[in-house]
Amino acid sequence: MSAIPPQSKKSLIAGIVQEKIYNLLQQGKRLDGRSPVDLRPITITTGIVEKADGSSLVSLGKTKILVGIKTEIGTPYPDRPKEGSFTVNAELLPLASIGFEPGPPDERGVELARVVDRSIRESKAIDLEKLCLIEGEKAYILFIDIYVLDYDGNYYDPSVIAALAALVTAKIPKYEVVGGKVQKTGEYFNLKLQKLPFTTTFGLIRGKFLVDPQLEEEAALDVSIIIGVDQEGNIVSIQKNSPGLIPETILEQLIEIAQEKTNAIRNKFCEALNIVI
Amino acid sequence: MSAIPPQSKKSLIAGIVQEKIYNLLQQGKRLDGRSPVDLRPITITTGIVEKADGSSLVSLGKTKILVGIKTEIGTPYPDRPKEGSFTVNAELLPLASIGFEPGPPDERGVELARVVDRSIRESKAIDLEKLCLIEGEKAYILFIDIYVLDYDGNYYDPSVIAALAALVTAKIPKYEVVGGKVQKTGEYFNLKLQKLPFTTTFGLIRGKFLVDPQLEEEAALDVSIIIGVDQEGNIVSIQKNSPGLIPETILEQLIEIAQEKTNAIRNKFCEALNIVI
Amino acid sequence: MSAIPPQSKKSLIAGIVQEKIYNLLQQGKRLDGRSPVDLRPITITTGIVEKADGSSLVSLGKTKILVGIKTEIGTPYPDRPKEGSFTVNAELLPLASIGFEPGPPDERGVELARVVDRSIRESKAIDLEKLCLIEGEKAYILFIDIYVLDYDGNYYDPSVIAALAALVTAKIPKYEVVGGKVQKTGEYFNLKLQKLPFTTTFGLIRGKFLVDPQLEEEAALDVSIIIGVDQEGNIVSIQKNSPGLIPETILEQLIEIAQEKTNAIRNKFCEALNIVI
Amino acid sequence: MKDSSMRLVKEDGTRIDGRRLDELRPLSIEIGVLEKSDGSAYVQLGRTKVFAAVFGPKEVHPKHLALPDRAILNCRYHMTSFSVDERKPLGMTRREIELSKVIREALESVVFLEEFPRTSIDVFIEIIEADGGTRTAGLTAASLALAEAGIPMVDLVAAVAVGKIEGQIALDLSDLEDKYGEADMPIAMAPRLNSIVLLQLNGRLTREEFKKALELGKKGIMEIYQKQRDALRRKYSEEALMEV
Amino acid sequence: MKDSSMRLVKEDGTRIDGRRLDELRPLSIEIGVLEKSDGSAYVQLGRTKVFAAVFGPKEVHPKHLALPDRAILNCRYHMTSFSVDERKPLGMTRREIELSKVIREALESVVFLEEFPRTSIDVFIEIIEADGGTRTAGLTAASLALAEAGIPMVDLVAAVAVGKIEGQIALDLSDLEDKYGEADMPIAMAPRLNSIVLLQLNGRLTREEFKKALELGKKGIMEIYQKQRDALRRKYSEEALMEV
Amino acid sequence: MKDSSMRLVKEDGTRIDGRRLDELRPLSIEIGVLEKSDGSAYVQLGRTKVFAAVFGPKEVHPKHLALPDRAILNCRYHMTSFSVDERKPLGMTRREIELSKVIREALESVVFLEEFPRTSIDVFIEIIEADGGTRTAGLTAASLALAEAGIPMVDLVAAVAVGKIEGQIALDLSDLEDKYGEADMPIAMAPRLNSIVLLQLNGRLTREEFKKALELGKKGIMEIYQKQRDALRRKYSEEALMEV
Repeated sequence: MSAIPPQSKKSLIAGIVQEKIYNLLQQGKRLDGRSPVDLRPITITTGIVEKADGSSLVSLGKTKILVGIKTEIGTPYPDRPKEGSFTVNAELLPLASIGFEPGPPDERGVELARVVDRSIRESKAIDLEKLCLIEGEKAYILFIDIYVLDYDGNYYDPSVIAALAALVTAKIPKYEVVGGKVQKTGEYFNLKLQKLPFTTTFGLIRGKFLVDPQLEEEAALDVSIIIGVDQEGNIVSIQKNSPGLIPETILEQLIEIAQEKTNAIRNKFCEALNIVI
Repeated sequence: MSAIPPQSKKSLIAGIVQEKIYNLLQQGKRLDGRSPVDLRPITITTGIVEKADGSSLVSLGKTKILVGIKTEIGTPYPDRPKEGSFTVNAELLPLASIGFEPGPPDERGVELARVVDRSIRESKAIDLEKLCLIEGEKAYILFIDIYVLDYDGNYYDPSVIAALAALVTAKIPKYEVVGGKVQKTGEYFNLKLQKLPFTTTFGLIRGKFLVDPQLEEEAALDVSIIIGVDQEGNIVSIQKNSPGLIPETILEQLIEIAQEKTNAIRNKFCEALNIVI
Repeated sequence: MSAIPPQSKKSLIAGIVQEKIYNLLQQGKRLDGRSPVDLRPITITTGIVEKADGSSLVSLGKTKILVGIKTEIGTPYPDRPKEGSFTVNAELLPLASIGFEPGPPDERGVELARVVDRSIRESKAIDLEKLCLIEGEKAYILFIDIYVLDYDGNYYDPSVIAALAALVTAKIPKYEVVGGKVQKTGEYFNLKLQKLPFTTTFGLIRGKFLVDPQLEEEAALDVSIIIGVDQEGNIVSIQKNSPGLIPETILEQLIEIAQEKTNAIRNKFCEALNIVI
Repeated sequence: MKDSSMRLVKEDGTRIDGRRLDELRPLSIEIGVLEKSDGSAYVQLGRTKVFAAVFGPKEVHPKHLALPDRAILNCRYHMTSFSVDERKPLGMTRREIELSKVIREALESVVFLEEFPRTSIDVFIEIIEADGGTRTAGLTAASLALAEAGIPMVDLVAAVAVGKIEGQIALDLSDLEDKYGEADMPIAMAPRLNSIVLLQLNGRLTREEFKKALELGKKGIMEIYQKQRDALRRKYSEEALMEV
Repeated sequence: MKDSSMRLVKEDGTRIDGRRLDELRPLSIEIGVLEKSDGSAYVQLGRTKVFAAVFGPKEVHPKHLALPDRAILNCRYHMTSFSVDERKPLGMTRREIELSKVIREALESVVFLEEFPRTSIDVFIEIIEADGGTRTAGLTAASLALAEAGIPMVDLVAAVAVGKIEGQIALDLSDLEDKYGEADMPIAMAPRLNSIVLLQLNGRLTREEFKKALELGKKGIMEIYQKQRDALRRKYSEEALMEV
Repeated sequence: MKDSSMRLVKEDGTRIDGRRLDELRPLSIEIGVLEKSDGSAYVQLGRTKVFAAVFGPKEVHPKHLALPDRAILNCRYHMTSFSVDERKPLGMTRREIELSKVIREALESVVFLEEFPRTSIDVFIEIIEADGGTRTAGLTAASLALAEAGIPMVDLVAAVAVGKIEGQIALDLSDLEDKYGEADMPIAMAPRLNSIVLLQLNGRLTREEFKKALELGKKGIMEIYQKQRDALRRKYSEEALMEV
């Protein structure tokens, strides 16, 4: 059952902070000096976990995301016999915030995993047909596991970046089919992603918006929404992920900015990982 | 661990209601105008969920039960290699009562499922041998899932009715054995029930009994018991399902009435579903 | 998450008891009249559960442990294709103590199971290669299930005794390989244990130690540690199982006494079960 | 699996079930269908069938979970095991957990929770048959159940999914259209405020397609909103009649 | 599996284990077998072996679960993994959950809970070996454990299963007889009040058979009840002796 | 699987990774790596990589779990799914449950819990990559995180595993050495007090070997302890610099 989280008390203090942020926004400013459409600095490190087939540590401001990829051989889904598959899990580690509890992923972790999953799946970033070994019988299964390590607001956008960074740099153990059976070759192959979909998270306060809210802002928002865009400018995922009203009239503007911002992220990503698209 | 449910406080109010019900019973009357041996009106609707192989919505007074059947192909139990199988699950949906919590079935849901299961199983209502496809290897498995939708007392008797109504009207996807493998034929078959066992729930107040208690009565009962009877008058299940003492001397009378009442239910059932037995 | 158990309050009373025990220890005495290095009386009964392949009831003073063995046929672990396997589970039954809750094993039950497992596994008590039927395909799996029935302190040492007693006296249903398949022969075989590792539990109070603490002592200890020794005097398991400081300088002495005490247990064990080593 | 020759949109612009691209499936709404809850509703949209029930405002147990300044809104979106093609195992799937969250947040956007401090309001949605658009039909039902329970709201929530099938933007996707289509976008609005309370996108849309989809969604939402108000009016005029 | 030639009842009216149809298996009862509980008992009926232990009345944690007018009675019926033919997985099965409930309700019927408001009484039953009649042996043991714990009861609970094997009504079914028989009916009574506190039927009986089974069950229950009282008397006279 | 010709210890007394038997793997320590916790540390020992974070002292929820005379110490040792060779399923394994307990007990041994009655202190250890010695590296990191959080301790905890490989006692086993070695003995100490706070043995050692292993462990622990103090000094002098 989904319940209003107890920490979401709209307290007196939150009201004062909201007032302050709103006043700044009216002047095109924010608490940490950014403009409303500025992202925090992004850093991308890959290959940090040697036991993973791919891994990355991404920070967006002080928010840190760790992603690792593991590959297993399994059976394709009956309705997609010619395809491998992937699964996204996400854990909001209790190390990351006093608001995260140990235990199985709560609804926030589930939502994060599913939003990242949809961004990758719907943009068709991974060519799943290349992950099939024997039709209907054997295929690669990728486990993309996301851990939020340090949480200073907005874990969505860096989780997508980290998942893609781990995928792009992964070295997947190669199997081959010999006499109807699969066996490890000892070699590795790269996943060539077909698309690089990124997301931008927006927060709204009294009709004014900002991108990439940090923690203090997040608590003061009226509502927030995540928009995913691929490199052709297609919208590949949307998730309104908080209570609140979004004026229908503002949506087009947000989408335009999401296209810009995800482009900026994509450039940063390609530069960091030395990718040409 | 089984615990006394907190809502079972024998409050002052419950005492007053009990007094009132007892006084009425002495005059052969009840709160809602029924006589002690009157069932509430029964309505039976079937085929309401097209994605289920069989389904029914049964109401007994204001208590509403939804049952759906799904079929899968599985392996017979090792000690019954020539038989298919069935499984009964029951959920007391939180929609049905302020006293039902979301989450996995508690002991009441488990007891309901097991009592319905026993009534069907012990009466041999379903010919399980007809559900075997390949001895020891492949057989039909029926999932009979019961949902209590609206709870105004006595979910046992209507759950049995609803389970049988869904079974009797089910159209099971037919499989055939071709070259040692099973495959769907695209056709459907009916389960012909061998028995139609129904149950009657009794409540006792200071030695007086009534059938089919509604919610207000249920809370005031000293004790309750469920008796299942097949069409030949055999007793096929009994469950004392509440704390309290039942004078041993009253049992025979309850069984006699259970035979009458289940006959009445059976007639109603056959009439509603156009069945001749 | 591991949490300080609420019952571990270092209360005023615990302080007084500790004082008393410490004063006695200084005189070489204990609450129940034992000397610091005395074990409580051990009794061993085997074969009490006929449906188990092996079983035992062991008491150490008033602490009672029930162990049963069940055998199944399964697949060897991929990294040990020539070996059968065993699994140890432990439940601190709520019958045994007001401090034990019903439900899945908590961290104490998990620790007990894992310490017993290690004592058996690391001493190589069971010849696992003899439990393989078909390399990489079929092998015996032993389930060693420990239940703490009555808890008056120190469930570790008697659990090891009980597990070994059940193993030594077990009659395992024999399977044979016929045409590449395994089938029951109707005969039984004995596990001949290669080692008999026992453990000794020590408690420390202000630098003084005692063995086999009973419940009242346990609550007053500064710290406790378990040491397992095989019949050749090898140390085969150690577990510091409580908070507290152990002066490094005392360890060698504890190990010497553990060698003595486990020898005494081993003699008692062999005598009770009529074993010659 | 879909036959390769199957077309979701025919040459005359109609769909498999005969609808036009901008047409809702037949919608029926009933209020007050479950007697033991404080408010309830049943919504049927094509073959999609949904019950919603509301309990509260009521005391919070244990008390330390209560909020001092407003009510807690609890919400569960749940499907029966037989509501879908492959039997759904018992227990909540990750999908049901996510949808419970976004539906709860959509309802939170319109309910005046501040009026009931220290209480909880529980909303239960049960999908009886799932043929596409269950979360939106669930929201449509839930807001009516809240209304029947007498919970004050800034507006009803009306909701529908729009999507893209064979390159065309279409209203109110069925399960089949969702499965073989290119995009599914559930939208819920507080229509009087022209505000979005739930928005998700599963699929790929160009900016122009998104704009068109949003327009079409709003059109569907206004139709549903009208039927919701009709149902409420019918319900309360009937009651008024019965009270005579 | 049962050999097809195997007969549960021989021509001379005796059963596989040599008993007559109306005969109990050897019964032994011991009270006060577990030292750290407030009351305990061990019951062995043939090969069926059961421990029961009682804790309380004791404070309820957390406090908001306490009932203001009486004690809570908690009950767990649990089997060891090796008590049955096929190893029982760890954790509570649906069968154990159901039996915990009906046993709890049987005990609730006789305990004067009103004497201990705001407390809880915990009853734990552990099946060490299951050879038929475990819930009834468990109840027989539990009521003795309650007695040893000093919990006032209107009467002891004595319990036994009756059943039908090869067409004949038989007392105290073994596992094999239960498995291949036609009916199993566990009965628990407060004998002094001639009242039923637990009754279940798993199988098919005619009305006449039911009547006969109930009679036979009562006969067995009276024998067990006598042995329970003997055990209590033995226990307390021993204690009296030891106190001298 | 290990190649049969593979030797863990070469003839010249060096190991697979070139270390001597009494040599630690390269150790790096960083304090204050996670910003949103009250204290944190990152420890890398060879390829073993560990984060630890501390929250508290903070209020206990629900309140009835608080201890009147001291703080509760909560501890979770957890591994990411990809930290090990075979993907670890989500959720806590029995191993992680046990290690959480012994680590919690080790920390409890040095923290002055009595100074913070009615509060809780939460310690979270996350294994990012597991190449042997994760529990000891976790403890080493956790005590630094506690220090950064300003929690008073009688001493830091420094920890390392020693073991036996091919008959020789060796310091700081790698995963491979643990797997194919004969014994693994994690040790944690409060070095200033020359006291053990964690000790486990998995394997077989003679009394002499145990003695030698303990000595070698102490040596390693003193090295680690020195690096811990260096890291703290570095951290706080840096901060002092920055404050200028």
